[in-house]
Amino acid sequence: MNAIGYEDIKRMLLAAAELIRAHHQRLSELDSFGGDGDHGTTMVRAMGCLEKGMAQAADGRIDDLLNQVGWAILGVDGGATGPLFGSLFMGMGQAVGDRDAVDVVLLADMFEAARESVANVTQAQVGDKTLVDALVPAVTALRAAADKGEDVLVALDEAARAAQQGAEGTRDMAARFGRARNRGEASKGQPDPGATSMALVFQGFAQGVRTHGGS
Amino acid sequence: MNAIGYEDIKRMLLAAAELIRAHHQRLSELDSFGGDGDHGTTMVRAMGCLEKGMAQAADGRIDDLLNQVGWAILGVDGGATGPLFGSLFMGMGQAVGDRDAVDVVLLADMFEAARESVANVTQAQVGDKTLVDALVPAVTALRAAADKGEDVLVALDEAARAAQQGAEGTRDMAARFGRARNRGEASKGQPDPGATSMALVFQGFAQGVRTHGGS
Amino acid sequence: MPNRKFTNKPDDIVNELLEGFVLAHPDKIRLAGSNLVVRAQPKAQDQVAVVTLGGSGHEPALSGYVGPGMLDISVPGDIFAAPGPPRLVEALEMADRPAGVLLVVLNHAGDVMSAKVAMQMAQAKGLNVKQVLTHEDISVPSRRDPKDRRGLAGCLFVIKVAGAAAEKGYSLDECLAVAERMEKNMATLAVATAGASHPATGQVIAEVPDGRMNVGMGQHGEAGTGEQELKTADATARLMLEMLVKDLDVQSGEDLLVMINGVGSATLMELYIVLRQVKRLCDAKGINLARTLVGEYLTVQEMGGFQMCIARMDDELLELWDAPCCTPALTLC
Amino acid sequence: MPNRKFTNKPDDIVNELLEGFVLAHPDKIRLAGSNLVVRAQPKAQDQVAVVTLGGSGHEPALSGYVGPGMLDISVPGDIFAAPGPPRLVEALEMADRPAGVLLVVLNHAGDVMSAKVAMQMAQAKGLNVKQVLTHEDISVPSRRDPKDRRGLAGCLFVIKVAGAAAEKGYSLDECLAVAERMEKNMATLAVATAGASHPATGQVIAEVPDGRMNVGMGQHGEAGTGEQELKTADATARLMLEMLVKDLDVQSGEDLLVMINGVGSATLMELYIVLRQVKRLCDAKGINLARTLVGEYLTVQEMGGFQMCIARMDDELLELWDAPCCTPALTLC
Ligand SMILES: Nc1ncnc2c1ncn2[C@@H]1O[C@H](COP(=O)(O)OP(=O)(O)O)[C@@H](O)[C@H]1O
Ligand SMILES: Nc1ncnc2c1ncn2[C@@H]1O[C@H](COP(=O)(O)OP(=O)(O)O)[C@@H](O)[C@H]1O
Ligand SMILES: [Mg+2]
Ligand SMILES: [Mg+2]
Ligand SMILES: [Mg+2]
Ligand SMILES: [Mg+2]
Repeated sequence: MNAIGYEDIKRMLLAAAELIRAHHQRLSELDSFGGDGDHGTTMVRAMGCLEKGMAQAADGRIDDLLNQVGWAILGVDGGATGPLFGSLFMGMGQAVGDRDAVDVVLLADMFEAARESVANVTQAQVGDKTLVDALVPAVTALRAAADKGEDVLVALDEAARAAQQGAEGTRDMAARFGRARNRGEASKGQPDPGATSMALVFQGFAQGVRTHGGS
Repeated sequence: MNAIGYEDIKRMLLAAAELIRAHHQRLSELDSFGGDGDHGTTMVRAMGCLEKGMAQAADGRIDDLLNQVGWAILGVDGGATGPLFGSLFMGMGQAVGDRDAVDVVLLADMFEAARESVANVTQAQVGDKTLVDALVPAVTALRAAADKGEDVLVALDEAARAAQQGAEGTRDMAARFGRARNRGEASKGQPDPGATSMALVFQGFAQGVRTHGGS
Repeated sequence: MPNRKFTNKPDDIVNELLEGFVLAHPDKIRLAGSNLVVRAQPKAQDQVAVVTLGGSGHEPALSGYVGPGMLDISVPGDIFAAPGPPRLVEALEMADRPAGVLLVVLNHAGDVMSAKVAMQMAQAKGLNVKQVLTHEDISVPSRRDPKDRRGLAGCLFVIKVAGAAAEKGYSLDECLAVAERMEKNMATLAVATAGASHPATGQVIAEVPDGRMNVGMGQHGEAGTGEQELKTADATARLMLEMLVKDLDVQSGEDLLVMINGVGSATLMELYIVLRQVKRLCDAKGINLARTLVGEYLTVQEMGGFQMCIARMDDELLELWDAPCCTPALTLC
Repeated sequence: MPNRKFTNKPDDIVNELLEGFVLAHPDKIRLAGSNLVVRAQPKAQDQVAVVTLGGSGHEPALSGYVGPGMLDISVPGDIFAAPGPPRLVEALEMADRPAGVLLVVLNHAGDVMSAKVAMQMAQAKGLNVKQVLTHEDISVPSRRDPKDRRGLAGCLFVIKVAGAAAEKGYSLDECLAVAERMEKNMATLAVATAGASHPATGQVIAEVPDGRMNVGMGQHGEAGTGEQELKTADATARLMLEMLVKDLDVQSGEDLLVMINGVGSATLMELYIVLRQVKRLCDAKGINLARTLVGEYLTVQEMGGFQMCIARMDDELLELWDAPCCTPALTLC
C-alpha cells in the first residue's frame, strides 16, 4: 500500500480505540502501581471522546478529522492524558493540511509533528518513563521506514514494534514525570501505563490499515 | 465524740481528698468502662480545687470553709463532677450556718441539705447508677444513727458503710444518667465511678474524724 | 485509637487553642477574665447581651460565633466538658446590663447542671438573665418529652436569630421569644460514619466500623438509632430528611432553613452532594429551601459524617437570619 | 482503604458536588457553560477578570473563591485531575474583555499542560490573557529551579491580591505584577499525618502510618522529606516555620501573612495550637505576624495534617489582602 486515505485514517483511529478498550484493565493496574490507578478508565473515556470527535468531523477532510479527534480528547478532563494524547492528534492534523492521501513520507511528517506537539506540553524525554518512551522510537522507526521507501503498512508495523519495545523498556526506569514520579526508585518494576497505551495506539493504527489492506 | 469542730471538718476534707487521690486510677478505669475515662483525673482536679478552697476560707467559720470548697469544686470545669460534688459541699455549708460545733443531729441536717443540693442539679434517683446511689443511703444511715443518738464517728462510719454498699450495688444497674447511659444495658458489670467516688468521700470523712478522735 | 493529632501537653490543649484562636482573629475577639471569649468591640449597653457555654473540642463552636450579630460572650469548658458555674457566673456578671442577658444552653447534662447553678446565683445577685435551652435532636423519639433530646448544631440557628434580635434592639423578653420560637421550630439528626477520640486522653468516644453508619449518634458518641450499612448520599439524605420533616411536621409551601454540618472528617464534597439531594426532596414535597448553610460549624474531632438541621422559618426569623454578622466562624455580608 | 464517604455513583461526584455547591450559595455563584463556576453578578467589563483551573476533590478550593474581590471564573476538573484545554478556552472566552484576563495556574503537570494549550489557543484567538504560575512548595529543595516546586494552598494569596487589584481597577499588567510579586514572596510546606483516598475509585493516594508524619508531602501524595515520628504541635510548627523562613529569607522587622490550612481531618483545635506557636516563634525572631488565616481552604479529602503558608508582605500587598471579598469560602468584611 503506497498511500492511505480518509477511510483508512478512520479505521486506524477506531482500531486504536478498540485495542485500548480491550486492555483498559491492564492499563489501570499498571497505573495503580505508581500512579492513581485511573489510566485505563481515563483512556477509555478518551477513546469515547475520539469517537465523538470523529462524528463531529466534516466529512472527507483528514486534517479536520484529526483536529476534531484531538480537540475532543483534549476535553477528556482527566489529568495528563487529555493534553498528551489530544496534542498527539492535533499535531498530526496540522501536518496533514489539506492533503487527502497520505504516503509514507507524509505519514512520517505527521508523526514527527505529533511528537513535537506532545513536546509542546511536556518536557519529558526518552528515559523519563512516560509515553514519550514509546512515542519517540515509534516516530524514529517510521521515519527510517519512510527513508527506505517502505510500504505504509510495513512502516506502521515497524513503528508499532518500536513503540512496544519502548514501552517494555520503561519497566526498569524510575519515573521522572507524572504521578509515578512520587514513588521515585519504587516506580521501577512495571512498564509505564502511558507508554503502554501509546504502544497500543500504534498497534491499533497498524491493525486499522491492515484490515483494509487485507495483508 | 459528741461534736466536731472546724479542725475536724478540715481533717475530714483532707482525708477525703487523700483517699480519692489514692484511688484515682481505679476511678478512671471504671469510667472507661461506660464513660469517657476521665473521672479519676477530674476528681483529682476537684480535690485540688477543694484544697484551694480551703486555703481561701476565712479562718474559723465552718460554713465559709464548706462554701469555699464547694465553690472551688464547682469551678473544676470538668463536666458533671464539678456541679455534683460542688453542690454537695455548698449544701452542707448552707445548712451549718454560723454554728461552730457540729453534733450528730446537725451533721445529719447538713448531709440532708447536701443531698437536696445535689438533687437541685440532677433528677437522677436511686437505681439510676450514679453517685446518688451512694449518697442517698449514706445520708439515710446518718440520719438513722442521729435518731439513735449515736456518736458522730459511729454515725460517719455507718454512713461510709452504706455509701460503700450503695456504690457496690450499682454494679448490676444500667446507667440512666451521665455518659454511661449511652451504653445502656452494656453499662452493667462494673460499679458506677461517681458512686465509687462518693463512697470514698464518705470513707474519708470518717477517717478524718477518726485520726483526731484516736478511736 | 492512635492519636494522630498535633498537640502539646494534653492538659494545655484548651488554653493553647484559645490562645491561637484569639491570635487568629484579633480584630473580632479577645480573651477576658478566666478564659472567657468576648468581642473585641463590645456592643452598646442598651442592647441585650447573648452568652453561651459549652465544652471545647467542637471547634469552631461555640466561641467561633462571638462577634457582631451573634454572641457577646462564650464560656468554653474543658474538652467535651461543660465549664463550671463560677466562670459562667463571671460571664453573666460581665455581660450584665440594664437591657438584660440571654443565656443559650445546649441540652447536655453538664451544661444544664452548670447553667442551673449559675442562673440561681445570678438571680441571687439580682442579674437580669433569662435562659433558652436547645434540645432539637430528634434521634430521641418523643418531641413531647424533650428533656432527653440533646442540643446539637441547631444552637447556631438560635444564636444567630437571638444575636440579630439583640443587635436590632429587641428587649430581653423579645429576644427570648424569638430564640424559643426558633428552638421549637428546628430539628436535627446526625449520622456518623467514623468514630472520634478524646484529644487529651486518646480515649475513643465514638466508634463506627468501616462501611457502617449510625443515624442519630450524638456529639459525644451518644447512642443513635443503631448501626446500619453505609448508604449512598442520596439514600441517607432521604432517610434523614424524611425523619426530620415528619418530626417537625413541615408542610408543603413552608420555608426551610437547612444546614448540612460536617462534624470532622466529612468532606465539603459530600456535604454539597447531600444538600443537592435535600433540594430535590424539598422540591418534590413543595417545601421551599429558603436558606442553606453548608460547612463545619460544630465538629467532634475526627468524627465522620454530618448533622442535618432543618428549621421552619417565618418572615421575622428569615429577616433575623439574613441580618449581617461578622464572627470568626460565620460571616454574612 | 474503605470508602466511608457519602457519595452516589462515582462518575457523578463532580457534577453533583457542583450542583450542591451553587445551591448552597445562590447569591454568590452559578454554573455557566460547561460546568464553569462564575459569579452570580459579573463585575464590570473595565476591570480585569481573574480565572483559575484545578482538579476537584479539594473543596472549598478553588471554586469557593469565586466572587467579589477574588475570582471571576473557576474551571473545575475531574477529581484530582485538571480540566482539559477546551473548557479552559471556553472560560477565557467568557471572561474576555478589553481590560484583559489573568489566569492563575498551580504548578501541577496536568494544569500546566492544559493551560499551555489553552493559552496558545487563546492567543491564536486574539484574547488578551496573561498567566501567573504558583509554585511555592519548598519541600522540593531549590528555589532557583522552581519548575519542580508544586503549587499548594498559597494560590489563595495570589488569587486574593490579584482579585483585589482587579476590583480596584488595576490594569492587566499591574494585576500580573502584583500576582507575581505575591508569588515570589510566598512559601508553603505541608505535613501529613494520615493518608487520603480517591473518592471515586477508593484508591489510596497518600499513606502515612499511625504515629508518623511526613513533612513536605504534596496534595496528591507527592513524596515529601520522608516519614518521621509524629512530633508535638510546637516541635512540628518550629521545624516547618524554620524551613519556610529560611527558604524565603525572612528578616527581622518584616511583615508576614501566615495561613495554617487544614487539609482534611485535622481539627481546627490543632490549627489554632499551631498558630499560637508560630506567633511565639515570630515574636522571638522579631518578625511581625501581620495577618493570619486559619481553617480549611484547600483540602485533600480525609488527609490528616496541614499546610503552613507564609508570605512576605509590603504595604500594597497588605492593602490588597485587607480589601473586602465575599466568596463562598472566604469573606472579609
Ligand atoms: N508530565 C508528563 N509528561 C509526560 N507524560 C506524562 C506526564 N504525566 C503523565 N504522563 C503520562 O501519563 C500517564 C498517566 O496517565 P493518567 O493516569 O491518565 O494521568 P494522571 O497521572 O493524571 O492520573 C503516565 O503513565 C505517563 O506516561
Ligand atoms: N446527670 C447526672 N446525674 C447524676 N450523676 C451524674 C450525672 N452525670 C454524671 N454523673 C455522675 O458522674 C460520674 C462521671 O463523672 P465524670 O467522669 O467526672 O464526668 P463526665 O461524665 O462529664 O466525664 C458518673 O459515674 C455519675 O456518677
Ligand atoms: Mg493516573
Ligand atoms: Mg488521574
Ligand atoms: Mg467521665
Ligand atoms: Mg468527661
